Amino acid sequence: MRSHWRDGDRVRSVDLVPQPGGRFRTTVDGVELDLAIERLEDGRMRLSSSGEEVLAEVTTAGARRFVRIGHMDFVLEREAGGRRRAAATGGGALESPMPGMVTKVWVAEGDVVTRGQPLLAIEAMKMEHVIRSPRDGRVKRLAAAAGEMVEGGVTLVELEEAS
Amino acid sequence: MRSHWRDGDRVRSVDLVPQPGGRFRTTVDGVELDLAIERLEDGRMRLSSSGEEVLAEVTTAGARRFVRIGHMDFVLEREAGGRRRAAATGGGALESPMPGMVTKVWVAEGDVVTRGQPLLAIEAMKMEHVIRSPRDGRVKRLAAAAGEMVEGGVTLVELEEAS
Amino acid sequence: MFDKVLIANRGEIACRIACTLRELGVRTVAVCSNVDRGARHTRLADKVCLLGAAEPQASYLNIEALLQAARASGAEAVHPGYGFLAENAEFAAAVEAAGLTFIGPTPEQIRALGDKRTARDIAQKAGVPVVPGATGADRAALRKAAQRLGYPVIVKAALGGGGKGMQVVEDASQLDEALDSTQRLALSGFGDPSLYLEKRLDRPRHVEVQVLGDGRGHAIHLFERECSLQRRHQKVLEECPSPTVTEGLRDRLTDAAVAIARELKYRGAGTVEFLLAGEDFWFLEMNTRLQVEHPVTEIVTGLDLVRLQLEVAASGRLPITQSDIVRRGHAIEVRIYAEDAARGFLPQAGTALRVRWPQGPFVRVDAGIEPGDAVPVHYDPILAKVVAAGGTRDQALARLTTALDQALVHGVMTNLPFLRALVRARPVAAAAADTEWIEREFLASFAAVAGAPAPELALAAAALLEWMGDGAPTGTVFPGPGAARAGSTDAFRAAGRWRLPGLE
Amino acid sequence: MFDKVLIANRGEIACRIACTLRELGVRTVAVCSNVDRGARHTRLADKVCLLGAAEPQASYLNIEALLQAARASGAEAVHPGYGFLAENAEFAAAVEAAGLTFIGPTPEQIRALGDKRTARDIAQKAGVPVVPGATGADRAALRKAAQRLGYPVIVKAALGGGGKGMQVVEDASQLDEALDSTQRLALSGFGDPSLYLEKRLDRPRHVEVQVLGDGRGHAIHLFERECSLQRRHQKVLEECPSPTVTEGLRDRLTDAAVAIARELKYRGAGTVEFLLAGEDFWFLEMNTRLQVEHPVTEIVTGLDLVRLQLEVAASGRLPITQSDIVRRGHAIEVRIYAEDAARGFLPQAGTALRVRWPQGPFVRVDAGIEPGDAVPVHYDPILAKVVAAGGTRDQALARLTTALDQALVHGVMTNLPFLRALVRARPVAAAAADTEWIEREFLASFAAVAGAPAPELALAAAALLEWMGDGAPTGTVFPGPGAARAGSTDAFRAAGRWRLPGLE
Repeated sequence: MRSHWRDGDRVRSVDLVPQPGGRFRTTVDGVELDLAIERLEDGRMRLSSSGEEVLAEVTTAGARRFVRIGHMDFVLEREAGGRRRAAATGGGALESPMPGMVTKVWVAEGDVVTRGQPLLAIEAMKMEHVIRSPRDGRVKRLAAAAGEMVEGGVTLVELEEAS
Repeated sequence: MRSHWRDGDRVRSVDLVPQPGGRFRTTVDGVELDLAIERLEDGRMRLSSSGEEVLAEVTTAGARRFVRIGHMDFVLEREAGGRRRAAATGGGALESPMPGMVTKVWVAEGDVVTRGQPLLAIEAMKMEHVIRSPRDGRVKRLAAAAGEMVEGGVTLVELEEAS
Repeated sequence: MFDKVLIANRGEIACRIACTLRELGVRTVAVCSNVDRGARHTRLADKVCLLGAAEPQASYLNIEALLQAARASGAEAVHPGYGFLAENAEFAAAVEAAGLTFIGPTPEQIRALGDKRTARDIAQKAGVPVVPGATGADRAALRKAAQRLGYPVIVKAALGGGGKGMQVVEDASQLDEALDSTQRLALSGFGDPSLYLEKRLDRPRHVEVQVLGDGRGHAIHLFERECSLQRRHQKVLEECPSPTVTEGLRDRLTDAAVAIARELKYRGAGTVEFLLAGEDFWFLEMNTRLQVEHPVTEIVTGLDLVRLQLEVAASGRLPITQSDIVRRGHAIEVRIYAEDAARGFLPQAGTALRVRWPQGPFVRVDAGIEPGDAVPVHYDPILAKVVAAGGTRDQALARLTTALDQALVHGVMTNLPFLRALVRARPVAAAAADTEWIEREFLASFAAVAGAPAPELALAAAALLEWMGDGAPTGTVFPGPGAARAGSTDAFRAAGRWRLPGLE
Repeated sequence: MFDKVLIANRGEIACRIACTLRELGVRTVAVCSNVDRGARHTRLADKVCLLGAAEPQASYLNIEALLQAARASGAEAVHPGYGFLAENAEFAAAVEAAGLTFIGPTPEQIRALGDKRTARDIAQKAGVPVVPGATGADRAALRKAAQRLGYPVIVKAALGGGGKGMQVVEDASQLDEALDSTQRLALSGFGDPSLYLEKRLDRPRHVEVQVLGDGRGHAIHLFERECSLQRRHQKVLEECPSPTVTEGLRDRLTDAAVAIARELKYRGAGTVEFLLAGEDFWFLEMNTRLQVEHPVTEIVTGLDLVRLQLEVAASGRLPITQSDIVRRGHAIEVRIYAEDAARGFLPQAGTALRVRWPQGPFVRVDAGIEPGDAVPVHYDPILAKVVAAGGTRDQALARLTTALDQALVHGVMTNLPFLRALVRARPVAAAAADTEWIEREFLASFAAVAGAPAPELALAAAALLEWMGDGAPTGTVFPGPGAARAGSTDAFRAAGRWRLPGLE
């Protein structure tokens, strides 16, 4: 089984191949691990590999997996369509980073913008966040207006090449 | 749906009848409650009845249900066969109250015993527990020997009428 | 003492207040918005009143609904907590007009200290130096004042406080945009567009003094707290006592704070904030509420500040004298927020599916959530505070580090990775950080750690759980029992990389 | 300080010790039996060594396996915790013979104090009165001694302690059976069938003094603990300071304890136990280990006893002097056991599926388990300790009561219902209980509460969860949305009945 996981800015792949010897060959971005696994109560599992063992705790929250190993926590996100979403966000869409109210819109559709230029501001939990243009370009579509409440993760602005 | 629950020394019954108005008629040992229920995360539920609401938390551990309401905890046990088991323990079998080692057996099969007489002793977690006869009778069967490790809940002694 | 008190707040502070009320045998009335039904603060209460919809204006800022809840529940007094209406003079006045006791200062005191302009006048009257600054409605006058003070300056909402509604302006070209945006926040956040300009001191430290007054001119202090570790003027780590304040400076600071409280005939608990540079200090503002960071004072003095608030409110007298207040040891607090520190500290919401707070010797946790509780988007994202105590600062910091390693919140992202790195940073251990150090230096070090890829085992664990499915019975061994315990593999050694390094 | 220390224990005390080691930057080696793989104490360690099968003899009592783990892991010192091998002179000697440091007294001290006969001699030599008693291998001599002391007497295993291996004998007819069964336990539990007879005092109180010695004749004390609340000679609730000891008596008790420690040139932390009646006291025994109840002393003195143990073991010197040790306030501890208090306190085992420890101001929890952890049948059923502090005893007790209400353990039955009732009992509030009060009076009151039927809502909740099944998505409303909030029903009022009453 192959699955893809968003890890910060990366999308990483994991291949699981059950082995005849009663183990898993697990390949993470080309790094191969030979693992046995015992499922414990409550999302915990014991992973072992030639004499070492580690307790991992995985909590599923939607597409996210909160993983605890030792005293460290990692948050991964299941990528249903492989690297598709990575490509999309690498594209022209700017998403709202959190739910909140759009307090200011500094640009209009068709405007040419430069890298770092403020496009709009969102206020949530008493803080104002300015969304800036990640690169030079032109505003293809503006999907939010000042005063509007928006959810987290929705597209606010689409950019295109200014050419 | 009718279910039976062991509550301490009692076995109690609960009848659930979904109502057309979108509620449950719940009858507990003849006491009728009119309840609506909303299931929350992690075994929690909100029970409400004409304007009052309460948060209940139920944890399933085998046949046992640990129920929290407010700051109080209750432990109930699902009785699969209705009041069957109640009858059985009301009968002649004395069960081991916990896992441990039988350290002493004071009686033999066929012995006539009186109420309160020590029958055998179990040691577990550094404590010795003496199992005494709950009534006058005769030892019909002795299912454990000194030095034997026993699980909790297994029959150690069966009593019969001495007559 | 009161028979019944309403807590006009939510989250960890409502839970904290409920603890003391329960201990005192005072019946506790909680209030909640629609999304907070069944929240932890309601579970600790004897009675719960629903205020309205999730939006603060409809619920925790809804004075009419709060007064109605107080009347309906028969509460005699209202504790406002911090945030929401805690420093709203209109609310305090409305509570008193309804014949109830407001557990806090008088409406006049809240109003006077809530306005930076009158607050500065009071401090000066009490003989306490203030940070150079200027007020004015007129743009031209403000521009001239900024020039006179010299850039950088700070633009603040006159009625703001606690780091809310303020902006640093590096040079004259940014002033207008800063005045605009601060004015907008001042109006929306505090209901008054008035602004105030202040000289921005170079690498100042932030030290505050906890005071308690009886409302009749008697006031005492409970020593100081150091809160220099800030991000965007929001406190991140607080401690008592200050590691840099000398005994002589401590005396001058506490004298100044008590002088202000006496000058005002201050009632209840309050905090006088100062900026420090070397042995010099300037009055910054006075907060008329219980502070988020009050636990460090409680640990070091052994006193319960909420109880003291209640006793002053109920009796009009100070239940203790200055000589009863003795410091012992050191305490350090950090705030656990639902925010993604690796992505600009964006606030997070969701359900805290798995939560384990640290416990053990000399560790205190004030939490607003338990496993399964929701973290709504509508409110301040503080989830809990973790506080550690020790005979010395080093001991307290070591305990805090251990405690944060133990803490676990899954289901909603928190700033725990940030805090774990912070308490290991050398300037924190050396108590050498000023209020701008986190942004100036630490964030870059943290970004390097936060941006590192997760270890392979973490990805393997996530993928293996998916492979097994949620239905697999526990105790199941996939695919077979583990191997003998001997040797070691690179993958497991690799997990060792994920111990946090000591950051600069 | 040591670089690496092995903790030869499990459960809450192994976790407690690991906390201090982590704070000090000492690498921690945990050991575990097969059923404890992945247990909380192993998760807090830097390295884990598997000892053997679940049975204590194969694991935590297996000296050879422990020494091998110490050698293999490179540990320099061994902390024995309490229970298991903590007071086993042979283990201490084997650790030292292996070139490692035993964090505790010398094997000779353990041996001398572990035998009630030599321990009494030491106390008398130090000028401390002892409880009237007698020793002897011969049945006839013991029978005669019992007659001389006067019934009731207590039969104890000479090498027992801490309430283990002892039995009260009310009259001569019970003596033989008691001698038999105690002898059997003495042999199986302590490896020596020697017995010891002691006069049973009438309603005594149990007070103990914490001492610390450098092994060269210097010794200090950390005040006393009161542990009069006992069930079957097992401590149930402990506090510091004793609520009944006057200042004069405190001086005499601590002097006596320090005299014994000096007499012995005692090394490390130890506890001298006394029985009290009025202003009189008698030496009972000296425990050569860290006590279960050490947290109350830590809270009141602000000192970390495990750290002090480590410092004495590493340096051979006391890191503090008597004048450094100052009491502040009051602390009370209760022990959370996996036992069914309503059914004769039968030990329970299983998985603690849902666990929430109390937190908040002035509350400390030392826990051995987290949610999802197993509670095996093979060991002492202690799960955790909950400790509350306050400026006064009343405040500490009120906080403890609130904390116990918050605590939740589901999946394995605990004594929480018993403890919640206990801390509400009037003789506990009045500090009027002796060591026999729980069995003489309280258990009957508790049985009445414990035997009451569960409220209808509890049964309804269990049945409704069954009806919904585990698969129902959260947020689902069955069968429809709740009704308007107005009025009240008998069923919900009935739940009010389940608040715990104040018991006699």
